[in-house]
Amino acid sequence: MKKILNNPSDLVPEMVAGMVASYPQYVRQIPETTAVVRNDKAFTGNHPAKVGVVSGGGSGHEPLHAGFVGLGMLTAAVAGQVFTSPTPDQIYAAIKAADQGQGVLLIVKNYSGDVMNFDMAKDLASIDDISVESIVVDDDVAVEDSLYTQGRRGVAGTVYVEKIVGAAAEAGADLKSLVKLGKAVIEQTKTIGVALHAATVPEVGHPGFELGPDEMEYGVGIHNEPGYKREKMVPSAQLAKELLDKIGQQYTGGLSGKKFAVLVNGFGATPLGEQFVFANDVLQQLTDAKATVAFTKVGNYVTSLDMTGLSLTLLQLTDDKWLDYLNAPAATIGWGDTRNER
Amino acid sequence: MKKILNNPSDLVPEMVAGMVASYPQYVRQIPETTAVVRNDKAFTGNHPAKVGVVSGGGSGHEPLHAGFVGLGMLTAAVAGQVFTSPTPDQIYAAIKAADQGQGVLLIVKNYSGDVMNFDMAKDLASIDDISVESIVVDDDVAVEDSLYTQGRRGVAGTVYVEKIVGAAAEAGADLKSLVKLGKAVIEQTKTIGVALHAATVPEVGHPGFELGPDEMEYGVGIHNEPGYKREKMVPSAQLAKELLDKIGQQYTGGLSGKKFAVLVNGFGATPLGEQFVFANDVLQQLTDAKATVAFTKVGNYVTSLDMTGLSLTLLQLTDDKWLDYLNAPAATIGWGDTRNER
Amino acid sequence: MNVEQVKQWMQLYQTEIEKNKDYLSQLDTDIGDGDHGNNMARGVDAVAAGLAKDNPADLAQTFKSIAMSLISKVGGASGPLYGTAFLEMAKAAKDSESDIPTLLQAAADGVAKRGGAKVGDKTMVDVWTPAAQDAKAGQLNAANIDKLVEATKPLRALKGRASYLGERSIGHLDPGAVSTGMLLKTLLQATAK
Amino acid sequence: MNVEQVKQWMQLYQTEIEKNKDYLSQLDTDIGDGDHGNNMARGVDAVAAGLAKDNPADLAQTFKSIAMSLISKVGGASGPLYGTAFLEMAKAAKDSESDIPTLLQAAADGVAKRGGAKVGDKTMVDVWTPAAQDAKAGQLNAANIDKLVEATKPLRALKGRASYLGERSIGHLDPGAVSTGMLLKTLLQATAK
Ligand SMILES: Nc1ncnc2c1ncn2[C@@H]1O[C@H](COP(=O)(O)OP(=O)(O)O)[C@@H](O)[C@H]1O
Ligand SMILES: Nc1ncnc2c1ncn2[C@@H]1O[C@H](COP(=O)(O)OP(=O)(O)O)[C@@H](O)[C@H]1O
Ligand SMILES: [Mg+2]
Ligand SMILES: [Mg+2]
Ligand SMILES: [Mg+2]
Ligand SMILES: [Mg+2]
Repeated sequence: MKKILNNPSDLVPEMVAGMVASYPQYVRQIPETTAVVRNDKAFTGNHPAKVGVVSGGGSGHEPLHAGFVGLGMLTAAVAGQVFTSPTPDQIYAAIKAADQGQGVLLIVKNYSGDVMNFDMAKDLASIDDISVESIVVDDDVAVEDSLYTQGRRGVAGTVYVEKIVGAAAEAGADLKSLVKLGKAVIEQTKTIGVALHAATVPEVGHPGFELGPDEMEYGVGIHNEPGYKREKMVPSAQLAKELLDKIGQQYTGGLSGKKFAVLVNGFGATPLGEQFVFANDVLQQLTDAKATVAFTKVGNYVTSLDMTGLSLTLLQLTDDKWLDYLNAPAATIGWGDTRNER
Repeated sequence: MKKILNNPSDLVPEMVAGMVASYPQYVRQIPETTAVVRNDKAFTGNHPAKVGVVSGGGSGHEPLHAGFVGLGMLTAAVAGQVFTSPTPDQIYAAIKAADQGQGVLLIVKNYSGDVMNFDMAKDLASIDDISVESIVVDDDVAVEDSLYTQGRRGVAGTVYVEKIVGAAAEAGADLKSLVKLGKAVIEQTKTIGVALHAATVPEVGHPGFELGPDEMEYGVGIHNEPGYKREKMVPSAQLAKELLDKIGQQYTGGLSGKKFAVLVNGFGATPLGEQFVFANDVLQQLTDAKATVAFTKVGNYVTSLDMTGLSLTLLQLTDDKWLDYLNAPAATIGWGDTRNER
Repeated sequence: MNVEQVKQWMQLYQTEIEKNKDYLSQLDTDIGDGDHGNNMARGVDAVAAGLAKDNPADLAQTFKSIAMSLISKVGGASGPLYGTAFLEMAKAAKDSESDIPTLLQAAADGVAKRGGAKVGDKTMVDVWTPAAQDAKAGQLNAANIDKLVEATKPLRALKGRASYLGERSIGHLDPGAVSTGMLLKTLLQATAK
Repeated sequence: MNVEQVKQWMQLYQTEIEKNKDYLSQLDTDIGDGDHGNNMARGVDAVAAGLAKDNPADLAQTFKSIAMSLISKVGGASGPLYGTAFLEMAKAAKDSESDIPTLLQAAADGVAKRGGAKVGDKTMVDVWTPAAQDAKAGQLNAANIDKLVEATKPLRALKGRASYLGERSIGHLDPGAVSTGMLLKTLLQATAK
């Protein structure tokens, strides 16, 4: 394992320190935590009280979540250890920092650990009379869903949920309508990922699983969770077809005639050039399938350390407002912006 | 070699097609080329004529250059084959597309191929009475400089040159003053890179060089050019010290008391988390050295396919205007922005 | 159970976890994300530091100190689960309960409620719930605990990360069940005399 | 030289490059970026397609067709260099020059000017410039060409990508010198009869 680190166990605090030192125009650290909260002038100065939006989870998915804290997206974010849910005390600190008297919405990815830790934080906050609600992102359609299991994982689609809900909160939506909005968006968000090489957790020191020199894992999660099949590498166009077919089955009536936002998401070690080759195939095949694409992002948004591979997310835009929220201004490290001066 | 591609020889056209299909709000393809030109409404609609800014080079460095085409940065960009300078006819097409009657500035990275191909394109454009000037970026201080050799390579610092010159052009500066500005900025821009794993050119199929399981190459270029030494891995803080020392020697009087813009640039396969750990060490050591940091970017800006490693760039801000240009609005794929609706 | 016994229990558990850190992470690599050993090691270290710092006077405060250390240092799934177990024991101790079966029942109920898992879902609940019953029946011993842990092997996971593996989770021990087995066996050792 | 000979030259060169594509890329991997074989292969294919399409009538048009194909398809350093060589030969042919030494001199001067390299910098100039002199002296033959190519081996590169290697460029053939050697030897073959 070769990584640019000091002590692996200091990775998360040093990374968070690096983020706030590099981008103080967006984020500051909440003392004694590895959580960050907005630090832009629109937030630190006088401003109308809005619903706080807080997310978080294990580290290793950067820029998710701290990289999406800022005007128009998250109010605060909590970073756990690598691939390990953060603890309730830290989430609670983030809730307090984000609360402006209008309540706080938690965006939780569907993992037992995250769900339980965010639940415990909610309990702590209720003692302070902060109204806290949560929505659980479970966009990974590679996993069979069932009422009797853990359900689907939350993966790359989370960034679109954070963008849309964050923009709505910025526009002044109340807690109740944010919950409704978030659940509706999650319902329409479907992702599948593929890995060419597994991620290496620094404290473990070797890849989570081994793939042959020409093998690919379909349906992989963002923590080295194995997928639904392992096969020989195929050309990008064929891969696009496989993933679009799988995702298309999740929408009643398939893809045809529907309007989508598309996210091609690199897992950390996949060059942007390859992501664009894949995006080209995806967009072409969507056009061929008579689907409309109204919004596209291509890049590393929800990564898995040094995993090679990518995921494809489709979000059916059943409400035109969602597209406005996707296009709304945002000033964060990871979504991109240039207006805020340091 | 595992890559998400179709035919490796189609990589560049398919990648460019993917870029324009994903981000039509920023770029459109110049017909029969792999060059792109601005497609935002501010450019395609009525607007005062400004100097066009054109860059380009071999592919494999995405988001450089096409990812920096848009309001406030480049007017057009040309993509050559992987790691291979583009041809004069394509550069010439980009010059024509970028020209608004005020002349065109070429930003060229210092490689024989790029310099010669851009020179030939300049010759072609001169026949059309387009005034074309060029500046040559040579920020890689790992290479010994000399009048009698090729000189230093152009690497990650190119993105700051493109940002500053692009912002000045957007603000209405004329060709002559842009040349002057660009040369002054290049003079103050110093970069060194390190590799943990070399890049694999798709048509070659194996890494450009082999490093041992605990080795690191110092002073590597962005095309697998070897550096000045190969040594055992060291902790991030020690790496930061080595690179800052090397770069500091390039400024008369060292780093102390000077004001910098800093760029920590990932080479393509290095997780953002590690880049932030390294940025944390760099920023701390700069503070300790009594240097001021007024602007920071951390991320993949000038990559080298799937190379693992990163580079550190310092740009001494000898003129306060440069900081304004760095902070000025820009709407491109790679620098980041959210305002332009598709 | 008294404060001294709990402290000894935690010491024994710390030693056991440290010895088996890599083993637990390996189990979690097979059907999870490979961090269970690290998570638990971080937890038991925090528990030791917390007890030294808090120096709790009674059983309730002791359990609460342990719970807070686990909740605020472990994270992941096991943090809130083990944290809840000790928080529920703290509550029971506050109500002057100190006998092991009653405390274990409170802990087991807390774990089951927090995670929503049922016996047979291939989680630590598969050890906690029947072990509490064994304790009530006076049959909590190392052999029975081992049997409960072993029994997770042939199951298909329905909760936690291992559930994403579906059929492929069959044939592996559940890491949380293994660490729960260690917790209960060190409890027996600490309270044996 | 006449049009037929130039066409044959380009055919022979295409065969030679295709045979040595991997070899040239390997040489360029050692001291450059590993693409010289691919660049040249793209170039000779484009030349063949261009000549078939343009069907040039005279020597000047033939050289110009070749130059444009190389300039617009090769890229990198070798594209403008070889392109300039043929463009200069086209200019000379336009001035009714057709003898080989004169054409080669024009090409060599163009290459030297375009790249700014001098003999001894370990580039293709190390073959072009002395080969033009050999031609003038009636001594351009395969053995002499090979000698010029071989002579790049002990040099330290001062231009092109190999120059970044400093001392480490010593002991390797310059890839552009090798492909120039092939160009000149196929010229001899095409014009021998
Ligand atoms: N919903 C749940 N209910 C009970 N136990 C669970 C649940 N989810 C996970 N677990 C337990 O947690 C263990 C994994 O813990 P750990 O690896 O520390 O956390 P994570 O899964 O977040 O990485 C599993 O082996 C299982 O015993
Ligand atoms: N400035 C120069 N003058 C003359 N020849 C040069 C110069 N720079 C490079 N070359 C030649 O070009 C060859 C490399 O060509 P190629 O690999 O196709 O392009 P690139 O170096 O851009 O990858 C070198 O071996 C050398 O002979
Ligand atoms: Mg975990
Ligand atoms: Mg090249
Ligand atoms: Mg785990
Ligand atoms: Mg080359």
